[in-house]
Amino acid sequence: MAFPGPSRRGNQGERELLMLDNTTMWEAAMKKFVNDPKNFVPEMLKGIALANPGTLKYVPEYNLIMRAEGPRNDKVSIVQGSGSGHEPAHVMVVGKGMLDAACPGDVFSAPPMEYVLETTKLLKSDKGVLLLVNNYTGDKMAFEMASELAEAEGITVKTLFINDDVAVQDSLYTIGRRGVAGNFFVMKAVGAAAEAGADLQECARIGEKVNSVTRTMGIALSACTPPAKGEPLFQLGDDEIEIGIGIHGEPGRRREKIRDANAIVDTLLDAVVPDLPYSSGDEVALMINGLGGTPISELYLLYGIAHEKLAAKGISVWRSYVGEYCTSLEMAGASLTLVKVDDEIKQLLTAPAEIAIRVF
Amino acid sequence: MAFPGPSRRGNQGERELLMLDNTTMWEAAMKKFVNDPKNFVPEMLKGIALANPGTLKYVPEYNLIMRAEGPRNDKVSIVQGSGSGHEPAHVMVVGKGMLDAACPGDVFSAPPMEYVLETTKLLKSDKGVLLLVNNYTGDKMAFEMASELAEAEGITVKTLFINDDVAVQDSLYTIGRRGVAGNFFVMKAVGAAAEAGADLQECARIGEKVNSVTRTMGIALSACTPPAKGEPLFQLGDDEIEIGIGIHGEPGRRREKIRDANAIVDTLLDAVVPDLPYSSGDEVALMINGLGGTPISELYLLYGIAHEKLAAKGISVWRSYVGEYCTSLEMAGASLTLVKVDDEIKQLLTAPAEIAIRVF
Amino acid sequence: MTSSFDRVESVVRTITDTCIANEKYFGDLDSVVGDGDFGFSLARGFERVDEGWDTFDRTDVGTFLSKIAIVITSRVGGTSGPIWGTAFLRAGGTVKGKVDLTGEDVVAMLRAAIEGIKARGGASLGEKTLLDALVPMTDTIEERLAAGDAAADVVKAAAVAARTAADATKELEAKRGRAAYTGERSIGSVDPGAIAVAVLAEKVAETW
Amino acid sequence: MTSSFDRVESVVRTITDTCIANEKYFGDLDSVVGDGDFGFSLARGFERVDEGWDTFDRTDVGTFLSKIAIVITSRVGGTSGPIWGTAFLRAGGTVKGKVDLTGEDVVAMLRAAIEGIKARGGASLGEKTLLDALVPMTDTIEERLAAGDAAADVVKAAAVAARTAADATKELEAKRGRAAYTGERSIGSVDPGAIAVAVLAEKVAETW
Ligand SMILES: Nc1ncnc2c1ncn2[C@@H]1O[C@H](COP(=O)(O)OP(=O)(O)O)[C@@H](O)[C@H]1O
Ligand SMILES: Nc1ncnc2c1ncn2[C@@H]1O[C@H](COP(=O)(O)OP(=O)(O)O)[C@@H](O)[C@H]1O
Ligand SMILES: [Mg+2]
Ligand SMILES: [Mg+2]
Ligand SMILES: [Mg+2]
Ligand SMILES: [Mg+2]
Repeated sequence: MAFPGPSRRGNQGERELLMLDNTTMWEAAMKKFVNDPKNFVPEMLKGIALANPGTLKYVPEYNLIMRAEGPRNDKVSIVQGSGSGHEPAHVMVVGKGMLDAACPGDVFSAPPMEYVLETTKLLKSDKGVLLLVNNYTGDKMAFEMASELAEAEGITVKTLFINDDVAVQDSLYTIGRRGVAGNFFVMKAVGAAAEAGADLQECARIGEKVNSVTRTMGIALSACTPPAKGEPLFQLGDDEIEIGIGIHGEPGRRREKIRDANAIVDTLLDAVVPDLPYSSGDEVALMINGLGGTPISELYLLYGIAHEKLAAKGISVWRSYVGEYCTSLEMAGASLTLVKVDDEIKQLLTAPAEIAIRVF
Repeated sequence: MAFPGPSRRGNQGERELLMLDNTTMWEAAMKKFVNDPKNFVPEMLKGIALANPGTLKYVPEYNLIMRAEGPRNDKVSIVQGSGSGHEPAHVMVVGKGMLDAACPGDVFSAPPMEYVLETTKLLKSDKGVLLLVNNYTGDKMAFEMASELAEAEGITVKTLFINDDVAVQDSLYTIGRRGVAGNFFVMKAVGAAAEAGADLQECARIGEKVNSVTRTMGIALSACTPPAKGEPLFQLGDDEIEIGIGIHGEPGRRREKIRDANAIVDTLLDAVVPDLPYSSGDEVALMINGLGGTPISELYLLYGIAHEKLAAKGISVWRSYVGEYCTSLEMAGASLTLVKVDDEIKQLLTAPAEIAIRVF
Repeated sequence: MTSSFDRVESVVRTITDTCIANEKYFGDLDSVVGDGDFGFSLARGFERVDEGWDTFDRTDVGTFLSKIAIVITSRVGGTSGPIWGTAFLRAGGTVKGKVDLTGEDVVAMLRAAIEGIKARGGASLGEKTLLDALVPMTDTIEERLAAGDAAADVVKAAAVAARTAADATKELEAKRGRAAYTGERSIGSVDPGAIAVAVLAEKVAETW
Repeated sequence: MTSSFDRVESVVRTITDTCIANEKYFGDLDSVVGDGDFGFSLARGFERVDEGWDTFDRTDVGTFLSKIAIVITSRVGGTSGPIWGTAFLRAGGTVKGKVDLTGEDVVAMLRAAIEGIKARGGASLGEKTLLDALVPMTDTIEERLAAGDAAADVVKAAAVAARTAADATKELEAKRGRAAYTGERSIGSVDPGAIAVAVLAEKVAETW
């Protein structure tokens, strides 16, 4: 950071000390692929754009990844914002059939209001803009303020809050359940509907519907280290796991001793299944989402166990989703999501899409 | 493990002690989603099959994942074996357009000869069986013995060794370069050719060709813990990285201090680019492969840097491959692969395929 | 007590520098039951304030503060952007057109900021947010001004009140923001926002 | 020295139990410059031998050993499956039809095993493999038999020779197998395969 020319400024000494501290911290403690930690998000976003020339565009001013072709007036624009650190959510699921744009904030921080506002303006469409937001205080505020201002500028906007996490219960006080990995299903369904020409009202209906039948619960085996922090967000004992972890490393319901995979799947299903509830005869999509540091081999192991335990309850898995969908940097852990599906949802979830994350 | 009935048997006491040790070890030290560590691979394979009903089949006797429809006499069968722990390689890339089957060994162990032999028999086709093998002593032996025996049983077999790792140089003694993440390109190209009806000779030609223009180099930021071992394979200091790491945790070329992402990309490119060499005017596929514990955000950050550095050398990236292709359990780290492409390779790499790893 | 424009500038300057300098400390506080970004968010936002420092319209205190508010609201991520931005905006709104401020002006600014924060985030006193430092601090300022204390003493008393109240958030259960998810587990750690208010008040007192 | 079928069975039994019991130790040795699976591979294979123990055809020593060889070759993963399987197969091949073995038979078996390992893996002496324990051990057995020592003494001497040679692999640079990738960095650690041979020889001597 360069300090601009002559200006009235206070305790410079203290700030220089801090910068020094930051550098030392990086060198000593952080095992990450990163240059200046402050540029972690921009450099990642640049990489995404370079990896997808012709299909994705990066607008550095607003941390914005959008389809290269821009918004279309005959299609609702679907936008999701949130903190960074959850990749592939949401910047890597921009593309035909899913998002039109994603405007992330810094790691684990809701995007500043201006990013959301400018993104909404850049994605303006005659058919309207649908903003998908994970239900957190900061995100909610930024999106509400931005959509008010966007509407004042003549843009039709609807905002949809995703809140699939059963770890946090509604209460008089809190803002309510959090949005976590289940948001993938909302984005996929709404994206498919918008691509097929649905209007704003219809897109919102579909989003609400999918959100209403989606439930998630996660478990962390380790903490994670935000690049600009340089230290783990929390400490877990060698034999401890965090049940109901939030995707920003927020503590969950409780800490317990590590147990075998069967017991862990039981814990996850016991939280998720009775919540909707999912009942015998239901058809579901089953997602085992990796939190960033858990290998896909372990995720498939969990999948197999969950699939069979659901079958034993008479709940049949219609389709599997195993991999990383919504992560917490390099946190080891996993979440389990169920979506109760019907023909409409099935069709939307399997509709084609062309996004940054792909295998070949 | 149950000990079968009455039999002549030696120092039982010592063995029971060992089993006790294993349990304690698991509870104390291992942060993994696993039941009995000995069943890690079978339980994962079962999960893969449950996640892909109708398309994949699991044959527990031989650790085998194969297409549910079985071999076709009008199509060369493409089979890859190797140790487990590298997922999604290779069990998760079985499916139309890629492998017909994969027979993994235990974690980081070449499959026992019998697995390869029985797999080859089950995949028997009039057009022949092509065995893809990463070039390691154990794998080479198992595949050579098995293909000899399979041929004796009247099966037409060809074996192709993949050796893209530049970290290890050929020498008079060693078996030569190792096969690492670049094997994805060989599997994809050969799989596409076989699907299109190419004969065994032609499939082998394509595999050799892709292998001959593919080079990889990897870096580890952390070790990994095989489930049945329960302890990290090696120790890296808090500020140390291993340059040229093998995908089984074998030490690489040297240990160095952690550096920023720009410097790390330089190290990888300096090893890979001059090796083929890749020169100004070349078109390449660029893969940034995660080793299991590194989040995709960091991989895209590396991708962006590598893309630009290659462009500066006049080497243009034709297509990006960013994600996990060949891992070492939960190891943090990445490898960089270049493939020099021509029209034939491009067409094969982008041909459709339907495999277990997919996003939606 | 009257306060010149210079004084306002110097206070905002102190806030700016202190938020930048305490990036790590504020972040660490937020990782106990939050997500650790509080320090980073404030620091990146106030760096913007620092960068634009010489360019802000200084016609009057109200205009000046609203310019600062726009930078904060626009560029600070997380909950803090809307909360802190709203606070500066509402504070500025009460002193539109003024260049010199009375003690009553200062109290009005702080009360407006508090109301803005409540409106934006729905929090009340005792829910373990920055309000739990800001409100007792404002009460103290009002009392001391009424008692006719000198400005420097008022500022010192404000710092003591903010610190005492901020430290006392340790006993509270979080009902708002990310910490609220942890319910009872939030008891035992201080609220980062409240501590930030205390640190800022102390720095302002120090540099008065 | 002659050796009954019982003795052969007991030696194979000792090898089986020792490989199962040393899973962790052998694995740890292999993680120094290898990939850590050596112990796991052997243990899983010899568990199969254990499971099938009562079913192996015991018509003669050759047949018995070839049945063991098939289990090992078939079910042990990694380099060790083919290497150890070939060793048992070749050893059995030299004593087809025999039920009692002479000292010469034992030496011939070991020499055949060594040649089989060399043929299978292409390694020579001094390249830091199990050969570097197996060959000196066999040499010692041959010498002691020629000197007319009692069987129990021969076996003890064999164990000492294997141990000494295995420990000496520490000084060697690996030229074969996974450890060879590390070149000079392999110097300073013993070869897991060679140590396994020493451990087995010692257990055989202990239980003689
Ligand atoms: N609803 C709210 N109203 C007022 N202040 C709040 C509210 N929620 C959180 N805060 C304050 O914000 C601080 C956290 O800020 P920040 O880290 O930016 O939020 P987050 O990361 O949760 O979006 C808390 O310490 C608290 O003082
Ligand atoms: N080419 C070879 N010939 C003979 N023995 C070998 C050869 N390569 C390795 N070994 C032996 O095998 C041991 C390692 O076995 P194992 O762990 O099963 O191999 P890997 O994991 O490398 O496939 C080494 O310690 C060495 O004694
Ligand atoms: Mg935050
Ligand atoms: Mg191995
Ligand atoms: Mg926070
Ligand atoms: Mg090994």
